[in-house]
Amino acid sequence: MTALACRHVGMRFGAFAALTDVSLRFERSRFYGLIGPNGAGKTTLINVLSGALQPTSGEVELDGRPMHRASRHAFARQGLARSFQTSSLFNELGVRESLVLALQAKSATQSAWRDPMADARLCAGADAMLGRLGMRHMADERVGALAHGWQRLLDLGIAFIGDAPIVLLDEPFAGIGHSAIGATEDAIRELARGRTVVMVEHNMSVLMRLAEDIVVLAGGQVLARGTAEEVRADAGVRRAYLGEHA
Amino acid sequence: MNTLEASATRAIDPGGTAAAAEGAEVLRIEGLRAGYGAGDIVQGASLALAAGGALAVVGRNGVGKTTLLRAIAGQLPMTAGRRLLGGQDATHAESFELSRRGLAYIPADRQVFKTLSVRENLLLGAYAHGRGEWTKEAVIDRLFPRLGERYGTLAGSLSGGEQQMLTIARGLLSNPKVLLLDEPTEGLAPVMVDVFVQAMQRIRDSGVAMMLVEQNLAVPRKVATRYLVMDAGEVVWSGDAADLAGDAALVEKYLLL
Amino acid sequence: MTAGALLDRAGRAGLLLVGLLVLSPFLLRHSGFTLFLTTVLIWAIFALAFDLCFGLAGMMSFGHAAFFGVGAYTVAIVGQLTGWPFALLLACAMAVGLVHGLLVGLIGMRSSGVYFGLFTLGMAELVYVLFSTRLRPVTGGADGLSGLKQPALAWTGLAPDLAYYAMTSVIFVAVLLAVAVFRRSAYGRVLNAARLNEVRAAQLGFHVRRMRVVAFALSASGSALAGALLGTKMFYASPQLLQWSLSGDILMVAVIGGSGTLLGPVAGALVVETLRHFLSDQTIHWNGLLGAVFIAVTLFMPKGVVGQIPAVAAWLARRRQPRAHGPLASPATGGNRP
Amino acid sequence: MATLLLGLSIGILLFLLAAGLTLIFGLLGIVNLAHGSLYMLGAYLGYQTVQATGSFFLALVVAPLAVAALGAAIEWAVFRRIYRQPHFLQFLLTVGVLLVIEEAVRFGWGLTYLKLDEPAVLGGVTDIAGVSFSNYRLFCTGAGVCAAAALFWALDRTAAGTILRAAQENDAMLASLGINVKRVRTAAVAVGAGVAAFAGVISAPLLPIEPSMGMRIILDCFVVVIIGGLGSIRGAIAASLLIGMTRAFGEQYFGDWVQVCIYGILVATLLVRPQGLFAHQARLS
Amino acid sequence: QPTNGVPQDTFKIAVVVPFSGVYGIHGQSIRRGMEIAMEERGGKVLGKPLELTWNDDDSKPQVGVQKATQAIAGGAQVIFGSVSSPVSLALMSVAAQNKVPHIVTGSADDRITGSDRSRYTFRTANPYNMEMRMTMGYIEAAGFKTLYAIGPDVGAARDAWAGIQADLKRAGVTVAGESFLPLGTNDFSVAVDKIMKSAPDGVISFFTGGDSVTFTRQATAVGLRNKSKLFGPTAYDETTNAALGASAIGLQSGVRYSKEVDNASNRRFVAAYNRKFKEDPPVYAGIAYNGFAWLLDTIDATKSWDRERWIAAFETSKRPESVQGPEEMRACDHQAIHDGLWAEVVANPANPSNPLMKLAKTFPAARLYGPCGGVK
Ligand SMILES: Nc1ncnc2c1ncn2[C@@H]1O[C@H](COP(=O)(O)OP(=O)(O)OP(=O)(O)O)[C@@H](O)[C@H]1O
Ligand SMILES: Nc1ncnc2c1ncn2[C@@H]1O[C@H](COP(=O)(O)OP(=O)(O)OP(=O)(O)O)[C@@H](O)[C@H]1O
Ligand SMILES: [Mg+2]
Ligand SMILES: [Mg+2]
Repeated sequence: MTALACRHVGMRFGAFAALTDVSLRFERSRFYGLIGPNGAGKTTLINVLSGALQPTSGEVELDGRPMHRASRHAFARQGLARSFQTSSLFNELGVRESLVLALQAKSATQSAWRDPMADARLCAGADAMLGRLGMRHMADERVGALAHGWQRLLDLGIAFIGDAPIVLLDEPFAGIGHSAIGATEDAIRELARGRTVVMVEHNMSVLMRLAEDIVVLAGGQVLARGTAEEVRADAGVRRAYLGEHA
Repeated sequence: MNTLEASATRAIDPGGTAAAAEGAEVLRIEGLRAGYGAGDIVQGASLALAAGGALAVVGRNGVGKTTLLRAIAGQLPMTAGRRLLGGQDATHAESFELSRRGLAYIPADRQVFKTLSVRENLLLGAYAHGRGEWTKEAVIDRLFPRLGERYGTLAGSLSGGEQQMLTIARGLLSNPKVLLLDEPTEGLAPVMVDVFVQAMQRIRDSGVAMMLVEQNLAVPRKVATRYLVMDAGEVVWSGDAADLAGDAALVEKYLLL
Repeated sequence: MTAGALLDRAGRAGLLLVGLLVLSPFLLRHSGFTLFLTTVLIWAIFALAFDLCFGLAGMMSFGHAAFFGVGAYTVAIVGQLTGWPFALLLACAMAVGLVHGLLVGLIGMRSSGVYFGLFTLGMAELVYVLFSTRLRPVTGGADGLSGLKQPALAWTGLAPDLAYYAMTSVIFVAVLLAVAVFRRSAYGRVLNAARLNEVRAAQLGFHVRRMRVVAFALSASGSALAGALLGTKMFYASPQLLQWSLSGDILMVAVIGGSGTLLGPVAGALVVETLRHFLSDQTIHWNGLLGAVFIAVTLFMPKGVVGQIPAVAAWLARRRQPRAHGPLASPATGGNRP
Repeated sequence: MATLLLGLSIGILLFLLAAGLTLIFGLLGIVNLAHGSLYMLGAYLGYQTVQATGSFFLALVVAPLAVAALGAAIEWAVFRRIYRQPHFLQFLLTVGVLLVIEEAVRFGWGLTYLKLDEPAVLGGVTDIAGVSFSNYRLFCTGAGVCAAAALFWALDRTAAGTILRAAQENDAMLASLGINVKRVRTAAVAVGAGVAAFAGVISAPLLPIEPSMGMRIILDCFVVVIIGGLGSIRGAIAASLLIGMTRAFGEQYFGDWVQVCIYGILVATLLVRPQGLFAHQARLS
Repeated sequence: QPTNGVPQDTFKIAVVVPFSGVYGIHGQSIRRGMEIAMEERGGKVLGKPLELTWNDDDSKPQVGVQKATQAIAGGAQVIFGSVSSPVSLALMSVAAQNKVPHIVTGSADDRITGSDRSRYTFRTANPYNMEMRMTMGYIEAAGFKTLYAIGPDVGAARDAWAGIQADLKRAGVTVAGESFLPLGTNDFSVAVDKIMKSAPDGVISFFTGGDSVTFTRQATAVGLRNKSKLFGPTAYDETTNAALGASAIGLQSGVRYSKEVDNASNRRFVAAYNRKFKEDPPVYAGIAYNGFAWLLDTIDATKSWDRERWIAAFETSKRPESVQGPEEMRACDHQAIHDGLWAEVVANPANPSNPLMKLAKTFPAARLYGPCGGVK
């Protein structure tokens, strides 16, 4: 079953074409990798797929439903969550508070007039996520005061906490310390179970381990797609993207 | 070799670096302390950089690497300690003076001027400095042709990797004697990392001193001549790359799981 | 005791102080003081309402005077036409403020930040110009409408000024409670988060724009209520109540008190009114002194009167419990990047 | 034709009044509510210079320089601490500065109206296309055009504009590129204050000099700056002319609705282009 | 708040006038005029020292009400003020609510002693409609055939202009045009151009103070005054003369007070003012002095602390020799009746850059005031 699809999507910024005729289908419960050179249009594609940008041509379908001109919150309400390449956080809030907020977005039972921070269930949910990310001791820190790496992890946690069936991740490993990569990888693998995940990543070893399918973008177009081995073997991909890392 | 040593060697490969001959000392930091208001984060760091040397600063997330770099660059006030640049005291110099005296800072969070074009960002990088090896043309031709393609675009609409390139390019345009780099390869595609590493090797060999914070340990493996390990705001170890790789316990404690 | 616990205590102490303040005119029974506190409370209601939009939802508004003034005009005009009881007039003013705010909010939602603020300024000036010139048959033009009727409160058995104060203070307490609940509610917290990062809040599934329009309309309604109370108390609805300088005044009240906090706007109203009152009695050069105070506030207490409390609490905590924390334990605010 | 000319001259005078405000906003991101009081101070110092020396043209140089120095001092003493603070604090601060300057003037010169006459060489009247313009008025128009050209040159042909826009975004990083941000900012405030004072001296012969003259122009200035786009000189010129024309044609043909019209234009502009006619469009996603 | 009729240690009066802002300049004159009146009476009334509180109303009704209420709570027996009509109208409500006499000297709005009149409020200075009748008298005397009206876009000016249309028609004066400009206009070039093109004999200006100066300067600069005469009900006074300099000569305006009113009390007042402040009393000093002196004398004569008796006495009092000429209070609307004063600006040999307001004509009171109903 297709969870997310785009057909003939084009995205122009003035004269510059960031995406040209991109058609992709992402099936339920699979883990996709999205790679490509800098400026290939990966983040732009994520933006289009999450309602952050309206494509200049083509359409996006979420769970079989066309999302023409829908905005971010409509995508989110339809069960799509995402992380950001440069952490996008609530700097003045606390760490736990941020996660509670994200969790609350999905819980319809929550009355609009109750204090979510006084809701034990929400707080427990947030703490569980913090535990998984190894950040429990920072629950009360101010987000803006976290070191870069921790902010990246929190960004990831916010994307996953609402149990959205579709999650788009934009370079989740960037800025994660060498020592924390293994743990983060495990956490993502765990959290991704049963969901559709599309992950942009430049860390090839991690990506090859996590992704079942890989899509390669270059110059705003799909250059190749296939399994890790197929992609690694592709000469065009080696030239444009991997270099000696193949 | 046991597994621990093996992984330590994998992390810190002493063989990869063509350790260049180091020249005169250009930057010295003594007992630096700095923080964000309540209590110091970095507690008494000391280090020295020589021309042609490359010092890699490593440590887990949140140990204070960025804080150390920012304090050296004058972006964060030092609460204690001394800073000498080219042998002369520069403890109280403001950040613009430090830059004019040859110290360039390339921040981790990019900090491009988003509402300015690529061209204007580069212009500002070169504005206060005389011409040298690195000019706008040289940076674009030799390092990042992609920036040339996006020359008139606002920096804020560049892709993550492109912004990273712009940050590096902008820093190089001051033709610095000391280069402070905070996670410069974050967000760069693998081919670009190669280009960058080669450029850094050349820059280092041309006699520039550099200090490099990196999470992608493949990069310092190819560039660094010396290592500095941080933990909880303190320098817990510093020395040659080869020595670090040999000290498996140390690597495990501070760098691995 | 930790700084956090002290902070909570400071909040409770603040509420206690506000309570005492509200009750004091009944004890003192000095009509000058009663009137002074009536205006303070009316300004506090206005500031609370204003800060709902400004401090909580992060919507710049340079045009709140329009809602305030229209509230005063509503009781004046409707009161003249109908002779309805005062409570109904207040409800009318709030309803008109709500609709007015909804209108401005909906039309202006295309822009954000300072541009939204400028838009509200433009809309408010439009109202000002219309009220002071073209709508003269209804609004009295530049001279305004005089002779607003005071509510009949004789049944309370209190002197007229004290009775009016009692009514104002009840309304104030109700508004304060409503705002307190709203700020801590899920709705309020999302608004606050969207102020910090609109993109992420929207990406979490919140309809940020709609929520903001609602907050703006509520804020406008509260402002109209305050305007109605002040107009009635002062017997007058004048175009000065609609003017941009009044929008500036309320912004300053919120900032000086500490915008984005519950008690900040109340503290601001108290401080600014006291200063104005005190200084203008002392010297005809009071405007300059007020200016000096403004400068001092920006330089030395950028987070306002209430914003000083954490610093004081932290200082107290440090005095009470030296070296409880390692220096790395809790880096406080700070950081000098924009 | 006659109305067109009148609109043009109103517009250019308006631009002159607003130029200092748009300059300081564009360069420093500060909504300088004290702009009007700098303008007023310019008029008073111009008056004082003419009292002392009898030369209007000298006043046209001396008063702006003096106010520029004051501007630099204010920047040094207070502004520089608030660039990183949110907009509303700058608002509070500049209101404070405004009140203090006005009070100082009230204290120093009293409340009475003072008078500054145009220089004798600029007396007389010239008829153009059936409209009588006083020669002084023509001089003002010329000065406005020159000021526009100079500001345009300063911002477009030098790096100052770029530097200051960058400084608004991230002054710490800019300093780390070797640029002495503080000095550039002090200079910018000084220039903005000087331009405001210049407008004050030049409009003094058209008005009574009095302490509230600054407050009278500030809203007009804001209308120009908002319609033109915060901080854009080009936009300020366009907006001044637009308002000038609206006034001229409006008073000619629908006098009672001029003011409503002007705020209508303001609101409409913000609706169609929220950042004004010529703002630097930041295409950020 | 002292109960009515009980003697106090001091006699407190709340003065509510603007000391800052656009009208601040008048507040100062008012204070000076009142000080002279006070000194003349040895600083006492009913044998008790006068204690005046000077309250800055900032020209805002809300502020004025607050200050007045506060002062009454502090024991003030009388409210005195203000300049801006909205403030005075708002003060009327305070006075009525607290049953405290209220004296208006500076506000001309017709409502004060017209539709909004109150038992507690007295006005000793001109209402607009009286000033307009006087202006009409000037128009007829000057023999203008065509007239252009200019003024601020406020109700009072438009009403005043509308009010004399019938009279103009009767006098055979044609209206060449009218411009009512938004408050705060600084650039009058379009209006001036329109006036130039319609070339009227006279231009009636409803501006006052700074606006009046701005309009006049800009009109003079393009030579408008070579063709047309500029005048207005209250367009010019000593302060505008100072700002216009020699170019003011020839302007005509109604004035509410003149130092040239020829009687003993005015001579005494002018001399005292000259002595104390080294200048001639401006209009606002004169009218404040007049109202205040009248009030104090009336109260003193009652020998009582009963405010209702002061009101009764004031309602019927006459001042055959006040600084504004012979005056009497009209009981029916609490409006003082006196002659209208009209002045022309003439050269000042002593100081050419500061010309003088010269009393040009006096209009007898009988023709200036309309009828009135009773007190509401
Ligand atoms: N708003 C915009 N205006 C103009 N150009 C844009 C805009 N957004 C993106 N671009 C351009 O589109 C191209 C693709 O950007 P995108 O962010 O999608 O790249 P990416 O594949 O994510 O690269 P990276 O790996 O470096 O993050 C870039 O060249 C960028 O400059
Ligand atoms: N702006 C700030 N305000 C307060 N505390 C901060 C701020 N920035 C960082 N810190 C704190 O300082 C400590 C060190 O942070 P720093 O950014 O120097 O770490 P780092 O070693 O660079 O980490 P990373 O590898 O994740 O970038 C962290 O505990 C963090 O919480
Ligand atoms: Mg990207
Ligand atoms: Mg870091």
